[in-house]
Amino acid sequence: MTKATYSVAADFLAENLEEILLITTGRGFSFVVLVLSFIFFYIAIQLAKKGKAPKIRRMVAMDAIDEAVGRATEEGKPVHYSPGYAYMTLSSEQGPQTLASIGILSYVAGLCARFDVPIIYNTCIADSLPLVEETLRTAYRNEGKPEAFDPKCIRYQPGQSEYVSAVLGTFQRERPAVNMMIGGLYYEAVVIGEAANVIGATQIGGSANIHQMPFIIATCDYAMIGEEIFAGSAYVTKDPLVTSGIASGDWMKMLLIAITVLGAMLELSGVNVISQLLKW
Amino acid sequence: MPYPTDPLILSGVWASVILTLMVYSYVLYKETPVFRFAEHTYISASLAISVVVAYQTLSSNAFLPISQGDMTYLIPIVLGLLLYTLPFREVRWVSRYPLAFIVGVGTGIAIRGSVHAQMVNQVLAAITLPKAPQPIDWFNFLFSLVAFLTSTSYFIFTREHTGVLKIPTQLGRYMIMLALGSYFGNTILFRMSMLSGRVEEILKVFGIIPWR
Amino acid sequence: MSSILRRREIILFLTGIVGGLMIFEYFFAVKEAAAVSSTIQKWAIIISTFALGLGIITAFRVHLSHVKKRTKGQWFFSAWLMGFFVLLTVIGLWNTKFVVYDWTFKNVYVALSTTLYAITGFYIFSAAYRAFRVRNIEAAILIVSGALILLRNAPIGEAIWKGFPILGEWVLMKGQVGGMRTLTFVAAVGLVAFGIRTLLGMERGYYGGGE
Amino acid sequence: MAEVDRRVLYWVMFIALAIPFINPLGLPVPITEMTKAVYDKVESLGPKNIALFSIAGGVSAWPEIAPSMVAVMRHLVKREVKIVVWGFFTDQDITVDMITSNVPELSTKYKYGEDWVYMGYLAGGETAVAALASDVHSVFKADKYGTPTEKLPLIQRVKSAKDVDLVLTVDTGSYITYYIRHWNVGKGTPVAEIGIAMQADQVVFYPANLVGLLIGVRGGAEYEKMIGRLGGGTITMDAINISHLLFIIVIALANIGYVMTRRKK
Repeated sequence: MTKATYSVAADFLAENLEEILLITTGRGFSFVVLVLSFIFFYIAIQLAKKGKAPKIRRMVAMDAIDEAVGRATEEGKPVHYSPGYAYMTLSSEQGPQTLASIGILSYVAGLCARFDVPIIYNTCIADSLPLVEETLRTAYRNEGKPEAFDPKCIRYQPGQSEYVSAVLGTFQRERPAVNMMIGGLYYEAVVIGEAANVIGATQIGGSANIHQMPFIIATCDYAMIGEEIFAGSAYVTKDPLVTSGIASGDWMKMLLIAITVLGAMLELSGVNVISQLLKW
Repeated sequence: MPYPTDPLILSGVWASVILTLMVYSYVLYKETPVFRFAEHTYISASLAISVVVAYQTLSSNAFLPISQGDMTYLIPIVLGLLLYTLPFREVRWVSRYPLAFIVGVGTGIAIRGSVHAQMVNQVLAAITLPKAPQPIDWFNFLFSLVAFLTSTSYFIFTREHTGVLKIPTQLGRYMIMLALGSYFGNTILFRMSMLSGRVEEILKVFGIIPWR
Repeated sequence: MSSILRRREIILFLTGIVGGLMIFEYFFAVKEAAAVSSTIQKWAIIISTFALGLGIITAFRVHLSHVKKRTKGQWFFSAWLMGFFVLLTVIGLWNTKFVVYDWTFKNVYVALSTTLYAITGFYIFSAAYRAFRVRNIEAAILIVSGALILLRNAPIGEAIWKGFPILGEWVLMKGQVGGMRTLTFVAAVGLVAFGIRTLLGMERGYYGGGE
Repeated sequence: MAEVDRRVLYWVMFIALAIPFINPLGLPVPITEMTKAVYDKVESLGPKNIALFSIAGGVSAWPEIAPSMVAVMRHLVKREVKIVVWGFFTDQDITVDMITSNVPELSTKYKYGEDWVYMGYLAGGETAVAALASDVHSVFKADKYGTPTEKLPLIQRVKSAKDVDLVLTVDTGSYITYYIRHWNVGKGTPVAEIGIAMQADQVVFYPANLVGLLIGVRGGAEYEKMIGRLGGGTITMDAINISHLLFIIVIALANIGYVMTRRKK
């Protein structure tokens, strides 16, 4: 093949890639990354099945939950839990954070059931209510106290600011010893966080919403930043299948770090292969 | 503009300012029946408005297509009604079908958007060289690049942050703090203009500053 | 039949299929997939709208019990909440232009939404007071970066010293970019891993582990 | 010193914010590059050009974004640029009313349908923005008031993103990224943003794809100064000055207190 035909063929491929592969222009490499995420996850699970499950470094915020619930037990005060605004539905891109939050809730509710600490759950996400109720009910049943579950501990508010005002009221009226806010938090993070500081509650907060991270760190005693909330339920249940998800995420980070380093070096030497690939 | 005289508008602006002060009494004083009244009135009104908006959403998004003969919209309506099996123990499991559906939609949307915008595009932006660079631009480019790499290393979960990772993760923490401080500062601007908006409204209604 | 439909695998499979379709549509230029995905999203909005009823049941469960038990300091407010809700809903469904509904919408609902949105202004102040203390190097960086942005955003910064806005502009435009990029990036990595577990039916946390 | 009753802080802030409204300080507002870039871009447009004014922010964010919206709209009208308005927030009609009452030229100098047009509300987020980029007419069949698009000469000219000379997206969320992805990267349309302050941190990710950005009420105040017509943004800037100064003072005091209590220990 001469150089000319090669370049004609390459041009043809480049121009018609969308028709040939049907991949939307500009999203090709993203698709590769997604497929790789699946493959990494599969490999990590296979390793876990062979007993080579990766260890996760300690997550201080998750370790703090037991202690916090213990404190509520001693003081005889309730635990307050809420998942944030999260666009008020599971069907938005905030949905996974709400699910992750409910995963952590199931652990917290189990502790509350065991030590007979009342739990208050405030939310404005209507379509998560069935999952929340089921999670709480199951947690109480697993502790052998199904009759102790009171569905009235779930409080629904019809919107974000409504939820903020209700939480403010709840704090002063019922004085929880612990405040946990984990999920798709928005402006409520700083309001709820400071209002909980006023009543001296121990606070554990977490969100993958970058814009709220400074406030979670500022107001909470223990903060889960970014992806830590997705790792939370895996961390407490010590489920090897799920910890492998965290390992595969780590591999993805390392891969993309490597691409960044390589790409930057190539760009600096005038070769733009990587940036072209990323734009594919 | 002059101070409003229309009784409907006048009662409205006074009601909104009084309710505002009732809410701020929580912050400036403490939780009292005054705050409780504002809180419950607000939630009550909002619940009602949510029902009305929900009804309007359903009319235009579901009932209208059905009346035009598009029967596929019966499917989400049936799925939506299945949620109401929740209070009944024997059939409660049925409510998982609509949930499984919306969880699928939310998860799908979240994944697809974030791979592209938050992962691949960020790597691309990190390695994009400055255009028409001055020496200071090269410094900025390298600074951002190093900040990105080191702070990402802080988020490696399966390695303890010792040995080779010790210095990068420490540097990474500093870079994250730089970013969070900047975000904090900008949020303050936003919140202060919101709060000053309310203060201005209060002053206006009380006639302390002219209506405009 | 019901024993099959009750199986968790079937339900989880539905999540996987729906999620998979949303992903497929995004990456592949197939017109039919785009149409199906747009329909599915509309359906999801409709289903979520129905969930509001569950919210109202949940709220009434709490407030009815307060009224029944005559909870001190609360039952009266619960009764007011439910009564006003019924009144306003009936009016709103009948005619949203009716003066009572329209007046409440503007002067109670919109006004209080803005009020609560703005309440952050107070709390962010005390949060800054608490958080911005030089406990260690990290905190020092946070404070310096935040303060430079404050002095950039408010013209008073330039009035104090000409250098503040220049430094603030650098933090905003250059300094913070790398760290912010990382936060964006790692949140997505965690989300994708979690999403994959959800779609493959391996993330059971949110099902409470129950049947 | 280290632990003050929070309510003292809240009262100080509440009163401090009121002072500049009663007794304005009028500190000058220096112009930043991002704002000037937006101004220069609008200044370069004329009666032949079409600007899109996209509203993706609610009434509750008015104190932050309304000054910029009004100032930019006044500038567009002064340059006689044709304006297409649409939005993604359910309460945006109130916002459009606010703009038209502050920019009376829209009803006097401008002819509705030919010089400016309001297409109404659209649901669907990013999907909708992407659809509009390639085909406006398949998304909008009529304007807000039910007039079919065939009878609106201006919207007849706007078939896709390619027919728009500048996108101004008013934004309290992520719409700026949608416009960058689908209008700028996809079709090459210049995009500028009227945003809340926090967006600055994320928008600077895309320096090459953005004309400029009005950062919150500060951006609005700068723009008011540039068009030579002071308004709400400039008034609020005094409150911003006072409150930001308070923040600096309080942080300094807190740290002095902190260092002193540590010494005692």
